[in-house]
Amino acid sequence: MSGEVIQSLILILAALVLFASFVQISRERLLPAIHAFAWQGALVAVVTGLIAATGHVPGLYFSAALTFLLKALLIPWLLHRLVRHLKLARHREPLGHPILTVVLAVALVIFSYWLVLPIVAHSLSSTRNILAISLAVVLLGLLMMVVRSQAVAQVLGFMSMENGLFLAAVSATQGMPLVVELGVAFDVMVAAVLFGVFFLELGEGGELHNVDRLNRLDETRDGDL
Amino acid sequence: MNALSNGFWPVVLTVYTPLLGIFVLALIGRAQRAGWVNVGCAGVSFAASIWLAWAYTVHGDIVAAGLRIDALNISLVVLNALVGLSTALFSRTYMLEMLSTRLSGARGVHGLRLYNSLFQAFLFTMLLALTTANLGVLWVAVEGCTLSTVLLVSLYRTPEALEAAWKYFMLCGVGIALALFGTVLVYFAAQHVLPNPAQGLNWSVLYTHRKQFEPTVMIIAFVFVLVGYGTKVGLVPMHQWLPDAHSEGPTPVSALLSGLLLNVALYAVLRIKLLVDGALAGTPSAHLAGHLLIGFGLVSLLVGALFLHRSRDIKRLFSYSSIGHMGMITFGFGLGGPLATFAALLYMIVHSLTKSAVFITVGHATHIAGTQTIDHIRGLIRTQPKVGWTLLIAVVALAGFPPFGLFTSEFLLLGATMHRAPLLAIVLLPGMAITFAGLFRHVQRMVYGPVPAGQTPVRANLWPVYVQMALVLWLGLTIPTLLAHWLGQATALVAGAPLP
Amino acid sequence: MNTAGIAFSVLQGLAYVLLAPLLLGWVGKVKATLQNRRGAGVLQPARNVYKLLGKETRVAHTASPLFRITPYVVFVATLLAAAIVPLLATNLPSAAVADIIVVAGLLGLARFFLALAGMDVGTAFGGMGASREMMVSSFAEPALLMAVFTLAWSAHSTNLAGIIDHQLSDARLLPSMLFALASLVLVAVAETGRIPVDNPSTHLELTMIHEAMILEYSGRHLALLEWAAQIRLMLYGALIANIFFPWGIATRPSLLALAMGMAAIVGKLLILGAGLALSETVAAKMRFFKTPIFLSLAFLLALIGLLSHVILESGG
Amino acid sequence: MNAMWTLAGGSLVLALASALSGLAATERRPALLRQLSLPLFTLAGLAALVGGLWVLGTRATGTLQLPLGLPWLPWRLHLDALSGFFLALIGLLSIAVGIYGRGYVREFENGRDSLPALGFFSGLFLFSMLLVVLAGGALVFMVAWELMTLSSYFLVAFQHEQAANRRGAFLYLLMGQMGGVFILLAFGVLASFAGSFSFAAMRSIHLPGVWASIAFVLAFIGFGMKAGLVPVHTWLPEAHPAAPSHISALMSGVMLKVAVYGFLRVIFDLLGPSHWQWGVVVLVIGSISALLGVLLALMQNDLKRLLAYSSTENLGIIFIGLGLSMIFIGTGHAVLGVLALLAALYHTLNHTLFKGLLFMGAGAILHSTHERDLDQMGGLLRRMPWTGWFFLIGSISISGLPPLNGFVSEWLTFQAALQAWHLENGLLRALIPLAAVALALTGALAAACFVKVYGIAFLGRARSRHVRRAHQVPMSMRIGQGLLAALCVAAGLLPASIITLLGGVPWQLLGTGLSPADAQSWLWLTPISKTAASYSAPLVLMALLLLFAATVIFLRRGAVRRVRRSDPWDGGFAPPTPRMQYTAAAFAQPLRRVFAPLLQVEEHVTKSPDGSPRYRLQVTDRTIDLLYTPWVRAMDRITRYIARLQGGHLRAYLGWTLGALVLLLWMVLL
Repeated sequence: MSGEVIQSLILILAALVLFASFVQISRERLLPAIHAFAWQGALVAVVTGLIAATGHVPGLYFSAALTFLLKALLIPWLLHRLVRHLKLARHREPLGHPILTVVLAVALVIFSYWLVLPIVAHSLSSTRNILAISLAVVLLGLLMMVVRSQAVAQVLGFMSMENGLFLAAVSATQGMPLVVELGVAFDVMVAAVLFGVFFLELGEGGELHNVDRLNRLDETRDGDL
Repeated sequence: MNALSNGFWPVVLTVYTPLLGIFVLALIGRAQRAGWVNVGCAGVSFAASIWLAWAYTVHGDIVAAGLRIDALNISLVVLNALVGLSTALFSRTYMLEMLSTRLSGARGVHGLRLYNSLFQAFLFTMLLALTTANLGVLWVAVEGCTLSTVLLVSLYRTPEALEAAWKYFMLCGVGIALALFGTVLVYFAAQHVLPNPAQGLNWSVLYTHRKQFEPTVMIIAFVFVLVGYGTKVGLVPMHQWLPDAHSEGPTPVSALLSGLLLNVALYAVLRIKLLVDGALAGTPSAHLAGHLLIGFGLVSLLVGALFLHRSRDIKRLFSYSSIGHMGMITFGFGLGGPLATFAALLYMIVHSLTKSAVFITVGHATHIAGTQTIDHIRGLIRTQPKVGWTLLIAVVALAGFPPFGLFTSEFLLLGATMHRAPLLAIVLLPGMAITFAGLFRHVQRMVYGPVPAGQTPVRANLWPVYVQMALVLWLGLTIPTLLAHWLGQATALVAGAPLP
Repeated sequence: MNTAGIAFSVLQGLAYVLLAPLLLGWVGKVKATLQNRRGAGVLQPARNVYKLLGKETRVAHTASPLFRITPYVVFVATLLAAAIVPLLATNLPSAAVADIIVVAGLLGLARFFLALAGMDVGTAFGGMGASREMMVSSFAEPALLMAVFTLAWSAHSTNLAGIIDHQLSDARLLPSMLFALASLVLVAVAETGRIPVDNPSTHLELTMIHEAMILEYSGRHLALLEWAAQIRLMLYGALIANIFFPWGIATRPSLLALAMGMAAIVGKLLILGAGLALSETVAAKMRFFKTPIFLSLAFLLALIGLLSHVILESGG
Repeated sequence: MNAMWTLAGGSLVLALASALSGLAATERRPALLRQLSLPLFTLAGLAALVGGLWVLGTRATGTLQLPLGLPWLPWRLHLDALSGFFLALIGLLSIAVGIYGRGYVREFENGRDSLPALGFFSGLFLFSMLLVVLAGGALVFMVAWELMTLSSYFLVAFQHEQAANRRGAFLYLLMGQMGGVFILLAFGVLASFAGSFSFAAMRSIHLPGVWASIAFVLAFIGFGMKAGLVPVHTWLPEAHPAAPSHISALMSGVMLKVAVYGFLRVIFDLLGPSHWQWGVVVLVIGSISALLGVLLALMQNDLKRLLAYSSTENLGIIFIGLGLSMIFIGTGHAVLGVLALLAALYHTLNHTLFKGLLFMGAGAILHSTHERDLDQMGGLLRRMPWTGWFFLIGSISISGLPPLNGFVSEWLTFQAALQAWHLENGLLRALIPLAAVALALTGALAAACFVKVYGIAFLGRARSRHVRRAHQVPMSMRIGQGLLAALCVAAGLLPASIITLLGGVPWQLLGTGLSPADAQSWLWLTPISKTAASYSAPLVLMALLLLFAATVIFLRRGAVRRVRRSDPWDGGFAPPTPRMQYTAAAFAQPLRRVFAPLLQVEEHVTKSPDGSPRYRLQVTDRTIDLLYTPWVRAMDRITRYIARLQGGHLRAYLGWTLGALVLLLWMVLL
C-alpha cells in the first residue's frame, strides 16, 4: 500500500480512538464503557502495527502486540470480572449535566487542535493531527474522571488517558525508545492490580458507586480559629 | 570511559543496594532481623554515597551503568541516602510498636514485611530518579515512587488510610500520565534534531542540542511536565493528595515523603526546565518557564500558609508547611539568577533535613499523646522534655530562624527577590508571616503549658533527629567548602551564570 | 563670675526669702479691703511662719523618713528656683547657672516630693491631694514651658537673663506676647493654688488640693512648706513682672541700679498682688473637674502664642 | 587595635560560655547557674563595657572576619564609635544584671521551670545583642538580630504555665519575626544596589531617591517594631512583664536600644544623607509614642506592665531626638543635627540606667512579696529601705527632674527643638514646637505616673498581708540596684564630660561635632553658646546642698527640736485603715477622665464570693482594635473560604488539575 493511503488509514483509526473516548464518557452503564475501552485499546494496537509496518521499526511490532494483549484483552477482562464480582453490572449512573459534559468534551477537542496548530516546523501535518487527537484523548480521559462518579468509570478514564499517551508515543514520534513502552506496560499492569486491591478493600462501603462518599479527610469543618 | 571505571562501583552500590533490599526483605518476614536488615541496606547505600561523593570530587562527572552523577544531583543523592538511613533507624523500633498496636497478629507481621520491602523500593526508586541519565527511566522511577508509596500509605488499612491512598494514587497517577505526555513531547521536539534518535531521551544528549528544539513544543511539554511532576511536588492546586497521604500514612513514610519525594519531583521539573530554557532562549518569551514557576511558587506559599491555620491534625499541619516551603523553593528556581538558585538549592537540602527531623519527632509526640489531634497534645515539655524541646527547636529551625540553615537560604532568597523583582516581596512578606503564625500558634500550645491527664513518656530514640539538626545547625553557621563547591557548580549549571 | 556678682545673687535670694511673706500678706490685705473687712496686717503670714517655727513638730507613726526630709527638699528646691529668676538684676551668675527649664524642673522636683509626702502617711486626704496636684501640674507645667519658649524663641535663648535683655532691647507688642502672658498668668494662678483652681484658705477636704497634701504637717515642717509656697507665689510674680514688663530692672551690678531695680520690682509686685486679690474676690472656686477646662485654656493659649509667633512673626 | 578586638571578642566568648555553663545547671546542680553562669555573664558585660569605652575613647575602627558564613559571604565584624557606644551600654547593664540575677534566680532553683533554659538563653541573649552591634555585614547582623529575638522569646516563655505568658511570647515572636523580615528587605534594597551584603559596600553607594525612601520606610518599620513605637508596640506590654525581672530589665534597658542602634546604623550610617521628610515622619511617630506610652503607663496597675509602657514613652523621646537630628541634617544644619543626636544618645544611656534600675526594683518587690499589682502594695519603703531609696532615685530620674540624669537629656532635647528658628521651612517651624510641647506634656505626665508608683508601692501602709510580710532582698540584688542608682546620679552630675565622650559617635556619623567647650568644660553644659543656654549640674547640686545645710542650721537655732510621734489625723472619725488609702486606680482617675477619648477604658463591678462588690479596671490602647483585629478577622474569613480547596472530593481535585492544565496551556500560547 502507498504512504498516503496508510496515513489516511491511520488518521481514520485515530479518529475512531477519539470516538471511543466519547463513548466511554457518555455510557451510563459500566459494561458498555468497558467494551468501548477494549475497542479503543485494539484500535491503538492496530495503529501501532501500521506505523511499525510503514516506518520499519521492528520494536513497534512488539509493543503493538503488548498493547493488544493488555489494553484490549487482559484489563477489560479483569474489569469485567471485577464488575460482576462487585455486582455493579446493573448499576446505572446518569450524568449530572449530559449536555454540558458533551459541550466540554467537544471544547477540549477543539482546544487541543488549536494547541497544536502553531507547531509548524519539520513534521508532516498528519503527525501534528495525530498529536492533537492523542492530546484530546488524554484530556477526555481526565474529563471522564472528573464527571463520572463511579470508581470503575474513573479507572476507565485513567486507562484511556494511558491509551492517548501511548498513541502519542508511538504514532507522533515513530516509536520512542523501548523503555517507555515497557514502563507504560509495567505501570498499567501494576495499576490494574492495585485497583483490584482497592476495590476489594473499598467494596464494603458504597464508595464504589460514588467516590464522593470518600470525603472523610477535609479541612472545611470548622477548626479553632 | 576512564570516569566510568572510576565511578562505577560507588554509583551502582548506592543505587542498587536498595533494589537488592526489596527482594531480601520480601523474603525474610521475621520482625526484629528485618528491621536491622532494612537499616543495613540503607547504611550500605549511605556509605556508598559517601564513597561516591569522594569519587565525584576526584573525577568530576560520573557516567556509569546508565546512571549519571553531576553537580546537580550529587548533593541530593547523598542527602537521600542519609535521610533514608536515619528514617530506617527510626522506623525499626517505631514501626514494631505501631504495627503491633495498629494491626493484629498475622497481619502485623505481614504488614512489617510489606513495609520493609516497600521502604527499600521507595528509596531505590527515588535514588534511581535522581541518578538516571534517561528521561524515560526518570519517569518510570517517579511512577515507581508513586506505586510503592501508595501501598505504604494504605499500610494501616483504616478507612481513612485507604481513602488517602486512593486519592493519592488517582491524583498522582493522572499527574504522572501528564508528565509522560510532556516527556513524549520533548522527544517529539528533539527527534529531528538529534543525530541518533535512539538516544532521544538521554538528558545530556538533549542538553547539548537544547538550543535547536522547537520552542512551541517545548513550552507545551514544559506545561505538561510542570503540572504532572508538580502534582508530586505538591504545588497548589494539585496538592490535595499531600496532607491526606502525610496524615494517614506511617510517620516514617511521611518523613520520607516530605523530606525526599517532593525534592525528587522538583528535581525532575528542574531537569526539564533546563532544556526548555535552552530552547526558549532568544525567543520573546525567554523566561516563560521561570515565570510559571514563580506563579506556582507564590500561590503554593500563600495557600499552604493559610491552610496552616485550618488544620487540626499535627501531621497535616506539617504537610501544609511542606507545601509552603516547596512553594518557596519553586519560587527561588523560577526567580533565576545565581543568588536565588543557590538559595533554592541550599533550601532543598536544609528543608529536607529539617522536615524529616520534625516528622520523626512528631511521630514520638503523637505516640506520647496517643492522638494526632492538635487539641489533645499539650505540655510536651513537661511530659517528656527531650521530645518537647526537640520539637520546639526543630520547628524554630523550620520557621527559618538562625542559626539554622533555612535562615541562610531565606536570607539569600529575599535578598535576590529585592534585587530582581522587588514587587514580589509584597506577596512574600505576608506569606512568610502567615506561615510563621500558623506554625507557632499550634506548636506553642503543644509543647508549653501544664501536662494534661494521661500523657506519659515513651521510649524515644532521637539520635537521628539530633544528627540531622546538628547538620542543619552546621549549615546555618557555615557551609563546608565541598558542599559550597558542589552547589556553586550546580548554580552555574542551572542559572547559567556562576556566583559572584 | 566675680565676688560682687555672687554677693548680689545671695542678696537677691535673701530678698526672695524675706519679701515672699509680705507679698502674700499684701494680697490678703487688699482682698480684705475689697471685701470691706479690716483684715490682718501685711506681716501676718510672716508672723505665722515665725510662730510655727517655734512650735513642736508632730509626725504620724506611719510616716517614713521621706516624710521628714520633704519639707527641706521642697523649701530648698523652691528657693533655688527663685534665686535663678532675676528679681533685681539680670546679669547675675545665679541666672547663668541654669535657665528657665531648670526652674521648671526644680519646681517639679519640689512638687514631686510634696505629692509623695502627701501619700506617705496613708490617709485618704493625702492621696487625694497628691493625685489632684499632679493632675493640675501635668497641664500647668507644659503650659509654663511653652509660654516661656515663645519668648525664648524670639530671644534665641532660654536663659532668663538673656530673655529679659532681649525684651529690654526691643520690646514690641506682639500677639504672641499677649497669649504667652495670659497663659502664664493662668498657670501662675493654678500652680500657686489660688482661686479658682484651689482655695488656700479652706480646709474642706473635698475641695482642697495643696492643703490636703500638707494636712499632716506641723511645726517647723509646716513652716517651711508655707514659706516655700509663699516663695513660689513671689517667683511667679517676679517671672511675669520681669519678663513682660522688664523696665527698671538693673542691668549693671551697681548699688544705685540695684536700688532702682528693687523699687521697680516692689512696685510691679504690689500691682500684681492687687490684681490677684481682685480676681480672687470676683471669681469663685470652681468644681475640681472643671479645672481641666481652665488648665487646658492656659495650655491652649500658650500653644496659640507659640504658633502665632512661629507663623505670624516669623522674623527669625 | 588588638586589645579592642580581644575585649570585644572576649565578651562574645564569655557570653557564650555563660550560656553553655547555664545549660549544665540541671536539677542535680542548680546552683551552677548562680555560681558559674551569671558570674561569666557579668564578666562578659565587663569586657564589653571596657572594650566599648576603649573604642569610644580612642575612636578607633576595625574589621574582623570570622571563619563562618558562606565562602563568598563570610561573617564580618566591624567596630567603630557607634558600635562602641552601644557595646558599652550593653556591657554596663549586663554587669548589673549579672550581679542582681545571682540573688534573683535563687527562687527558681526549687521551682518547676527549667533552669538550664534560663541560663542558656540568658547567655545567648547577651551574646546575640553583642553580636548585633558588632556586625559588619547584613548576613551576620540579621543572624544576630533574629537570634536576639529568638532567645528573648524563650525567656519570655520561661514561665509558660501561665496562659498570659504564652500569649505574650507568641505575639512577641510573631511581631519580632515580621520586623526582622522588614529589616531584611531594607538590607535587600541596599544590597541590590551595592552588589554586596557588606556594610562597607552599602556605605559607599548612594541610592536613588525613591529607593532610598523605600529602604528608609522598611527599616523604620522593622526597627520601630522592635523599639516598641506606637502603633507597633503591642507586643511590648505583653512580653516584658512575662519575663523574669532581670531579663525584663535587660529587654527594656538594652534590647530596645539595640533597635535604636540598628536604626542609627542603617539610616544615619548606611543610607547616607537623610531627607528632612524622613525626619518629620520619625518626629511625629516619636511624639505619638511618647505621649500615648506615658498615658497608658499612667493607667496601669500592674507594676511591670506600667514600666513596659513607660519604655514605649522613653523610646518615643529618643526618636523625637533622632527625628530632630534628621530634620536638621536634611536641611543642612549639621551642628544642630549633632546636638539633637547627642540628646537622643544621652537619653538612650539614661533610659538604660533608670529603666534597668526600676525593673530591678520591681523584681525585688516581686521577689519578696510575689506581688505585681500596685493596689496590693504599700509601705515598702520601711520594709525594704535599700530598694526603696534606689527606686526613688530611679523615679526622679525617669520623671526628668533635676539634678538627675533624666533631666539632662530632656533639657538637651528641648534645646535642640528650640533651635528650629534656624529653619526656613514653615511646616517644620510649626511642627517642631509641637514636638517640644508633646515632650513637655510627656515629662509632666511621667512625673505624675511615678509619683503614683512610688507613693502607692513604697509609701503609705501595706494593703495586703503578704506585702506586710515583705523582707529585705539579698545583698547581690541590692548591689545590682545600687550600681545603677549611683550611675544615674553620676550621669546627672557630669553631663559635659559624658557628652564629650559621646562626641565620637556624631564625629563618625556626620563628620562634625559640637563647638569645643570652654575651660571649665566639665562644669558647664553650653550646647549652643553661653548666652543661648547654660546648665551647670554640679553648681545646681552644690547650691541645693548649701541651701539645705543652711536651712537645717537655721532651724536648729532656737526652735523646739523634739519631734513627737502621734497618730495621723482621722478627721474626727474612726482611725484610718489601709483600705481607706488612695489606690493606684483612684490616683489616676482624674487624668483618666481627661484623656478618656484616647484610651480604651473597661470598668467592671463584679460580686466577689463573699458578696462584697469588686471593682476591676482594664485600660488598654485602641490600636489593637483599630489596627490588629480587622486583619485577624479578614484572615479568618479568607482561610474559611480557601478551605474549600481541600473539600475532600476527589473529582473536584481532578477538576482542579484539569483546569490548571488547560489554563496554563492557554496562557503559554497566547
